[in-house]
Amino acid sequence: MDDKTLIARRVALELQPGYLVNLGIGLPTLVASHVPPDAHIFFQSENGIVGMQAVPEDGLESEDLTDAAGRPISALPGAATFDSAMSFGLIRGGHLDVTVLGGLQVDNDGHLANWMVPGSLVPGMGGAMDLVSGARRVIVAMTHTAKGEPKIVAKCALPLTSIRRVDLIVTELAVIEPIEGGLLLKERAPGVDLATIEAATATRLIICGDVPEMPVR
Amino acid sequence: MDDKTLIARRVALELQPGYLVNLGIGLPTLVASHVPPDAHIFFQSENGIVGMQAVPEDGLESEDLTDAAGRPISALPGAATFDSAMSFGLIRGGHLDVTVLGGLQVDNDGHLANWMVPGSLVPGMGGAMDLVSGARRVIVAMTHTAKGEPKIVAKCALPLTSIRRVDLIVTELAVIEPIEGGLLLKERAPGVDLATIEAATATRLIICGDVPEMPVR
Amino acid sequence: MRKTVGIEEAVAKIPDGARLMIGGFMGVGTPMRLIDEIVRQQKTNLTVIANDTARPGVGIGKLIAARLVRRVVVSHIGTNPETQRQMIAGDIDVELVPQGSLAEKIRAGGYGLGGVLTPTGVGTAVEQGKQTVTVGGKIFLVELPVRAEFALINARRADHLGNLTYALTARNFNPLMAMAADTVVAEPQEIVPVGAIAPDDVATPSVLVDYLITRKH
Amino acid sequence: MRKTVGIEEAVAKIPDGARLMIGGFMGVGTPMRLIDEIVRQQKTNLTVIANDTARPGVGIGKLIAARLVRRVVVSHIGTNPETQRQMIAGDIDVELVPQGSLAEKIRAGGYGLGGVLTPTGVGTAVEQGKQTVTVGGKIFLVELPVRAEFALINARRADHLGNLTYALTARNFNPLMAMAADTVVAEPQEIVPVGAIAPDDVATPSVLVDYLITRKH
Repeated sequence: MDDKTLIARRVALELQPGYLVNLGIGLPTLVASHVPPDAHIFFQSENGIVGMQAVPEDGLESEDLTDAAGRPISALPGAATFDSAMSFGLIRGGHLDVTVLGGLQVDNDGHLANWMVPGSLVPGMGGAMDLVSGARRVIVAMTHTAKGEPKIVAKCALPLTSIRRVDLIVTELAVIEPIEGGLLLKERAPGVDLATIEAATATRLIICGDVPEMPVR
Repeated sequence: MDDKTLIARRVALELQPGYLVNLGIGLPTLVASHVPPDAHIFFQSENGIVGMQAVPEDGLESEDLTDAAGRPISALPGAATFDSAMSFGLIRGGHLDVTVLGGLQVDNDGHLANWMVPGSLVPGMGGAMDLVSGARRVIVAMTHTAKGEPKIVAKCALPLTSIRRVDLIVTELAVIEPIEGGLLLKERAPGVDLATIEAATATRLIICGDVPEMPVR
Repeated sequence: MRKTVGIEEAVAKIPDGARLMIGGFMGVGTPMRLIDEIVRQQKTNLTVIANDTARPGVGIGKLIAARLVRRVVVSHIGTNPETQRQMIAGDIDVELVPQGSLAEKIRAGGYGLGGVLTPTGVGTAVEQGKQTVTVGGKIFLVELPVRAEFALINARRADHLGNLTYALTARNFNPLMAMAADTVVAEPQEIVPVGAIAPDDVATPSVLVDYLITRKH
Repeated sequence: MRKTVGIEEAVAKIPDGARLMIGGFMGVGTPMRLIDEIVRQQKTNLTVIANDTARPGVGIGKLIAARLVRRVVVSHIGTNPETQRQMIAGDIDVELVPQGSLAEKIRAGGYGLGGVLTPTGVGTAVEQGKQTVTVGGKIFLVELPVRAEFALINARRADHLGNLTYALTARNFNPLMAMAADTVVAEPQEIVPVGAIAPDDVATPSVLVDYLITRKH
């Protein structure tokens, strides 16, 4: 199993029946493929739909139905579409149970940076700031390092997406829960030892007793 | 022609083709009957419709289609219905060309009081405060006096509906335009002389040259 | 995931002293069966947030007549003399809110906004106790969000998932309230299979609805 | 009262230097014929308020590529490298706004609000230069209203009066923008007779639409 699949599978376990979930562009999008079809999870896309689904086959695309990246999607029976204000009302108003977002950095305070790299990359925040500020639960799904550099750091050097503490970080090495006072190491990936995780992390991790392996479905 | 019919007919002349118009409960409601059927005026009701119309005959009422007073109405072809937030977005956002409201008092500053009489009548403001604050043009349609007491006064004794200056006052005696510095007497009712108007008014009226009679269709 | 519930069971979930939003405008779009059942179960000491208290014997007027309501937050009580009598007797607290501000306050509660800035009420009795903010030299009132423990919603149709549509002017406050309460109970006039309501026709997405009242007990 | 207009005539009304809102999300729900005609007529020095600048060669991306845009107010430019290049070269000003805040700012512009209080962006770069208001001990940003001279709207259907419907995720910012501009130009995919769109299905009431683009010149 490659890193991204591992991350997506582990995140999928966080999603419970009846949940309204928004998956960010990139890695988080993969999560949808690892949710059982009978899980009764509603995926929202911030461009205005609850009940999005992958297009079943070529030739069934509609130019009026895409995800937030502009890629064709389909809709489940019982889907609903609406304008951007309503879409972000669902997000900001606490109706969204979970958002899964990619990250450039997460720090000791659980602060996420994922929308710009000053001087090089200025894509813009899109819906990320609203998602992190408003969702009931924020899960960051990202690789543990980028080009060998740790992405979990003591203090974000990059501009923050929100000052709200995220709820969970899932990487190919570990599951980490930001808590009052620091980052709690909850799980390690199958076959990965603590030293490997600590070596790839640029801040101290809180470790309480035994750290179990990730359950992965 | 009775007083109320005179007022309604005169107000109707203020409504131009294509206008979006909200008529308050009571006297203002009569205005709709005096607008030519081909006038292309859209009447809004704040409970959520543009394109309201009188019910054509008994037995055609719908319990899901009423005006703001809860009375059955009908809808023109091309009517639109929407929620209360959108309805007041039309009102507050400057999309409403004219609102016609009843009044308890209007004063020298063009301030309207029409929602409560402390110690006796506390009906509430309903949509009146939003209508006066938001409509492009506010027309007060009211009798000139109540039980012999002038309703046009130097300073409202009753609580104000808004500090926005209303645009026109139409009574059975006169048409008055609040301007910077006072109340300009624009027209007198057919057969009514200036002395009669001034005697029924508890503040000074500005009179510039000849005051013509109201045109009434 | 099952949302359908009998009317008795639904109302049994409401404790005495609960804070309820109730849809409707002069009784139009008010969930009548829920009202009747609240009266039957004699829920007391209620706070009701709604456009109005309708008329005696109609909609919310039944709750007033049964003396179950301790406090109302409404835009007017002028059509229900019983509400006025109880207010004067000190048996019911009445908070009057301009109708458009009420719509925005409820929306803000459901959309996760800290409030909205509105020109409505500036310089009037409504300003009392409120923050003001100056934007571009113009003064606005800060109207704060409102939420409730329960929203009681009248809908034209629901599908089995809980997607809702509304009819004509019976829509009014219902879709706003469906966003702004901890528990949303919908009383549809008709329940149809999933897919019978097209995504574009859904006014309230199913994820917002907690309980759906079935036709029978 | 006649609103229908050919595409050339509609675009001819837009002056160089105009401030435009353009519906759409990554090109979906963007009025494509209007975009093409703006390029053909070489309107220059435009300000564009929109969700994004789509991709090179798609929707608003065509305006960017033709170098007709001096300033954009968008939630992201990450999908259009050409926008980023022009930004770095100093040829285009980019104001990045969180997507949910952008939706509320446009809505506030159309709904006559002085602004909204949002938690999104507090403590981030987005806070710079903005008022904050504390409500119940929590800090919110005051996001100010946005308006434009023209809103260019893509609709699924229009009736002859100008009532509009939208399709699936092509709705997005279109209905919000249709409230927030001095002149609203709608490009419907289909025009149908009055009455063919039921009142409950109208998303944008006809009174908001100034011009309706016909199928041919």
